[in-house]
Amino acid sequence: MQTILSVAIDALAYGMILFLISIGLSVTMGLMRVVNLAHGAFAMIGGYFASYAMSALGLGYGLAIVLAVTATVIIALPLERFLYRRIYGAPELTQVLMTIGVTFCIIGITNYLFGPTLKTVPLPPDLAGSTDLGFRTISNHRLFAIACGLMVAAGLWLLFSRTGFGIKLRAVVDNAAMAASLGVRTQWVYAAAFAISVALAALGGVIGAELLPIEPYYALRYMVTFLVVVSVGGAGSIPGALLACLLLGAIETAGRYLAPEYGEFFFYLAVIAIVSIFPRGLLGRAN
Amino acid sequence: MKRLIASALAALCLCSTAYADTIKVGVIGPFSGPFALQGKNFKAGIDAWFALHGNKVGDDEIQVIYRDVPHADPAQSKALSQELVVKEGVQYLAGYYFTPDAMAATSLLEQANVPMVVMNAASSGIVIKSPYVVRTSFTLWQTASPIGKVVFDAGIKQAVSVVSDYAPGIDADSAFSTAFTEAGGEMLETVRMPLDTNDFSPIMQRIRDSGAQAVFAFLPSGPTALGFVKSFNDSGLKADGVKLFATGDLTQEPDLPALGDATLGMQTTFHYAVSHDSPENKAFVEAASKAIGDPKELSFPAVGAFDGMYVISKMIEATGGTQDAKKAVEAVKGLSWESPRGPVSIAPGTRHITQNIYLREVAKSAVGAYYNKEIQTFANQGDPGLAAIK
Amino acid sequence: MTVLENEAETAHKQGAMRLVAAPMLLLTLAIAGYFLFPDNLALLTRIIAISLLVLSIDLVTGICGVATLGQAAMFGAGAYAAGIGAAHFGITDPLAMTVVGAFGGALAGLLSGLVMLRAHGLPQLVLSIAVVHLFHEAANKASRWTGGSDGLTGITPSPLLGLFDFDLWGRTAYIYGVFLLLLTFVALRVIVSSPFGMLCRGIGEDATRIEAMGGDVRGTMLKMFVIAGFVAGTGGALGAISTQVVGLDTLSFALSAEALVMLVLGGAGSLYGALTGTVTFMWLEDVISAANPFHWMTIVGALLIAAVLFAPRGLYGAVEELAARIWGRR
Amino acid sequence: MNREPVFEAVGLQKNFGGVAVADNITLALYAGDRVALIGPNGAGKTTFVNLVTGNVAPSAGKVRLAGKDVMAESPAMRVRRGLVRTFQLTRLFQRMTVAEHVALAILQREGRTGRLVGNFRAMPNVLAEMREILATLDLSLVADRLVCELGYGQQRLVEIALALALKPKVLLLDEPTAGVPAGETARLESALDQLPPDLAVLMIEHDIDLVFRFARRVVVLDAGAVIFDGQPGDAAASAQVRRVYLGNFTDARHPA
Repeated sequence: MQTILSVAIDALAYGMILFLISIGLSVTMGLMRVVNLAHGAFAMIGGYFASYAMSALGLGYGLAIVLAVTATVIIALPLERFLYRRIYGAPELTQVLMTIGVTFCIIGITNYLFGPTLKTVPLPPDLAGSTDLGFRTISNHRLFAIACGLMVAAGLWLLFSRTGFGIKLRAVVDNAAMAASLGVRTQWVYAAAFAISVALAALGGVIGAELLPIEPYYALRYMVTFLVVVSVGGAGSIPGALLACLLLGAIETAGRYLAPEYGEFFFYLAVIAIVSIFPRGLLGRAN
Repeated sequence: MKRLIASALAALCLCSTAYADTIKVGVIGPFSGPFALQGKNFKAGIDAWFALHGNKVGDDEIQVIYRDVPHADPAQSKALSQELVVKEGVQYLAGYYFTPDAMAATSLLEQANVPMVVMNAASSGIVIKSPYVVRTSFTLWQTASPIGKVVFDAGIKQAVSVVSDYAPGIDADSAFSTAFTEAGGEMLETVRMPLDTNDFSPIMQRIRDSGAQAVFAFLPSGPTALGFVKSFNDSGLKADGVKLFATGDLTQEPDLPALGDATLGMQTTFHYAVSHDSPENKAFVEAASKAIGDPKELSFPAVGAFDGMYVISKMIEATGGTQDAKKAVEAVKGLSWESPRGPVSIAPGTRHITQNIYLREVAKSAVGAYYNKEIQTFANQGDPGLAAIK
Repeated sequence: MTVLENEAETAHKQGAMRLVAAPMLLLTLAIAGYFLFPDNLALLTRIIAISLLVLSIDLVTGICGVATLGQAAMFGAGAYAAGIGAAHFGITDPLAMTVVGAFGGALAGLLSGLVMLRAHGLPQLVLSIAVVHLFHEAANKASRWTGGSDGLTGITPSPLLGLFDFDLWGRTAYIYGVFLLLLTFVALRVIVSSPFGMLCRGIGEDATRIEAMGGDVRGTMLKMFVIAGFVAGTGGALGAISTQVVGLDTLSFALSAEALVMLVLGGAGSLYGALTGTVTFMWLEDVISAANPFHWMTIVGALLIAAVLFAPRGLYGAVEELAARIWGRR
Repeated sequence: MNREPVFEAVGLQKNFGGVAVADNITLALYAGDRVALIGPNGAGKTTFVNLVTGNVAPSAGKVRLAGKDVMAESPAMRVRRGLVRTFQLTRLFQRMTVAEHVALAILQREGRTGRLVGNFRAMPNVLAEMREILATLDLSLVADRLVCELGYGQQRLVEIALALALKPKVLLLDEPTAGVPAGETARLESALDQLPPDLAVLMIEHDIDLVFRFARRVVVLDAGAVIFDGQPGDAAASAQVRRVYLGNFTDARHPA
């Protein structure tokens, strides 16, 4: 019983970290309809900034997160203006080609600037410790990640379903010309949505760095994981992504615990089963 | 256009090998992609050798040509090796980080009359694929076997092994399990986990369930190793007194700053530590650090490459610069020398390097840098792996 | 992408002539490649093997409109089928190995199709990823048969037709590869302009419309998956014959993704686009990575971005457009 | 009327949420029928077509073709039984020529689309039939053009050509004149007049004039339910229909 509970807590923490890192991709793929394979690259840039801010500038963890998110968005905006804007509404495969190109470039440049070694984002003492849950201990960082995940989920849900911005974004994606004629500044809405997704990527990259260490190949290494999680959840659905992360996190954790040598089979067979039952993703909307 | 001229020049050079002075060495390694760090170390080791010994053997000048195979890709490796041989006219093939890449190129050697010096790829079987293969790195059987006895001697009777589920991991597991049970210990469990495991907490739970006093682990160096060690600490296993042993892959020097205090006191066995105390190593580390740029990036593939260059230089010496693979390989059989890692020799039968394996402990220096501190030496270890294949 | 229609029309107007002309052009290029790059035949052979993979993706993605990031499952299945046949069962005749590989690929194509046709869009893409990972993991697990991550060795193809040995310079492998590519290309052109090919193109554009015409979408696509598997498997077998080692990379997501990138670069939907993309990408990668093995990724990335900006319909699409502008057609 | 109906919808029901978009619809068509299905926007006309073709599963009810219950059959199977539809917004293959469209439909009907070799241009019987259909619809001159190069009116004709090539027994035309420029409706209408006489046609249409010229029977749908089924003349007289149509019928000229 204790073991089950213990594994369940591990699953929850892992799922929430997955959610934190990949939710930004759900925004780009689901709401903006851009298959942004460079999502991991932005998460990685965030991680590098945080690592740099803490080790070279001596900033605290909180400040480093803020700086990392801001700096990543600042880097991403020109990319949005000059590259991504060209592929809004383009066929998915064209988007794949472009964003793979962006990813290659970012990997190459990062490797050149920071070298191929692992970078960490050191945790402040409060987060580095662990909490005794009675039957086991759990690192404070994981609790922090769970809390952050919940906050991000709630915040996004409010933003997209309860504010004017969310309505505008939906309107623009559904029919840009119509939205423009209604006075919505479509380019601005797209840029803002892109900035949000990049900011989320950077945040996830920093907080998830304990689990997914920062190195140049980060951008491609975890791409599949992000893609799978978002699609299984149903692109664009915040609750769907959350559900998918928790479910897949649970399946992966349970699989690794019960039969680690068949862990990969577990995970991908589960993905096939889920998608077969929910061909649009768990909470995906019909087209 | 440049390329055309270059290949024309190369062709010219080829024609003039008779009274020639340039001997080309083709090096294949992961110079980009997820293993770029290891490729960089190949280059650093080779550059260090040139810095210390010059690029000439007698009258002959050595020229190294690099080709990139970012991840294990035997088809690509073979195509590039072939290109190096027939187009660039290399007399020696070297490098090879991954076993399948080396395996794929072995089929070329005999017809091409080219020896291969493996600078990393660590599965035992490569050397039997062709009589022209010489290896200056290590095998997992070689590095993982000694620790079995270490663990038993530390008073531990029951252990589990946790390895990545691919050939090197399975080699490491077999080597450790064999050594540990031979010493009298009992293997409680063998956990094989997928290579791309991100979250190791369920694995830690399994270790806890097994009730073992010690864990032997093998993961490829890099992000997963970091995640594993962090998870080991976070799970409280370390606090509960469970000991973690591993091969040196887990604590390769470039990863140590990221691992931080998490690995302090952790014991590993390996063929090379950057901190090895000898004049040869001091000179090597100095030169290789300069070559790689950031000294913190220096790691074990560099020494494999450095010694590989030594072997190649001896081959050139023996053949006087003419292309004669058989003679070259014969010349280095039984060759022994003082490597930066300690005394080494090429076993005549297997053409694999015989070397000391060191038990090391992760320690923190006076200036706060982490390093692998050598605490015990297992002298003149061959490769027990070949026996295991047969 | 109008090339397919053009082909069909002209095939009608000029009979079999055009059907022969294209392979003749390919053959000319192949012969030119042989003499211009006699020292790069291994690379050229590898390009041919990957071309077959990219052509196979074109059938599924370009023609039927199903994006896939898992096609290497079929390529690798072909490679392993041929390799295992040679290493464990003594089937070392290259022709027999190719047949074994092609059928191995076809079987993998059938399995992929059965799984992938259960969803659409992004979830379908994810199914393709799941399939290739399952194949990869299965091959890793079955190391007794596949050599696991060390790769499958011990593949020694006997001389082609009992006459031509597979030599160091890779001449035999190259010529055999050219032969396979030509054969496949002609076969695919026939298939693409056949009634079945038309139906597939229709499905690629609007599957619901095909259904409203009484077409069996699922069955047709499944058939196309099998054909695609056959083609990819042939490529895999060629790889196994020429490399004599089969590694897990042949079953990897990375290879699938790279091949898809090549297809889109060249222009999905056209067989010429597939070939153009493969040759361009692999040749560039070879040149750039030889020039700078350490930082070539940046340059390749920049070129991909440039391709999207300046040739959004793929390189072949851009050439077509240019040609149309020059000759003022359409 | 003792003939067997070629098509029957019996008690078709479909609820989205709490709203019935199809409410117990029962409708039979006989060979040679020319029926217009009319009703205000949102009355459930296209939904009815989708329910009948099997693209949307009904909550209750049955569809029979020539007396055979086809509820278990896929949309494609129903097409093969002779139930063919066109689309309100043309759904054609932008990268195919007109000839290819028609040929594909003919080959599909003949069950020859599984063939991996050969080309329709080398199949004389396919070519002959294709030429005939194209000539009927005045499309011969554009046979080798891609449909994306055609005007919308001609694209609608291609839709009909596709349907004809399938040799249907029951044809469901979903607003064939929607979006067609005024100058081109005449050609379309003559195409409708030339439909095979024994074919049962159900046409959804907003153009009341066209309805009265074409239909010998009118079915009026409102809020998912059939509120009228009978002679066009009687429809104009029905108070209920008039209420739904806000007087449009009074303006309509009587064809009779």
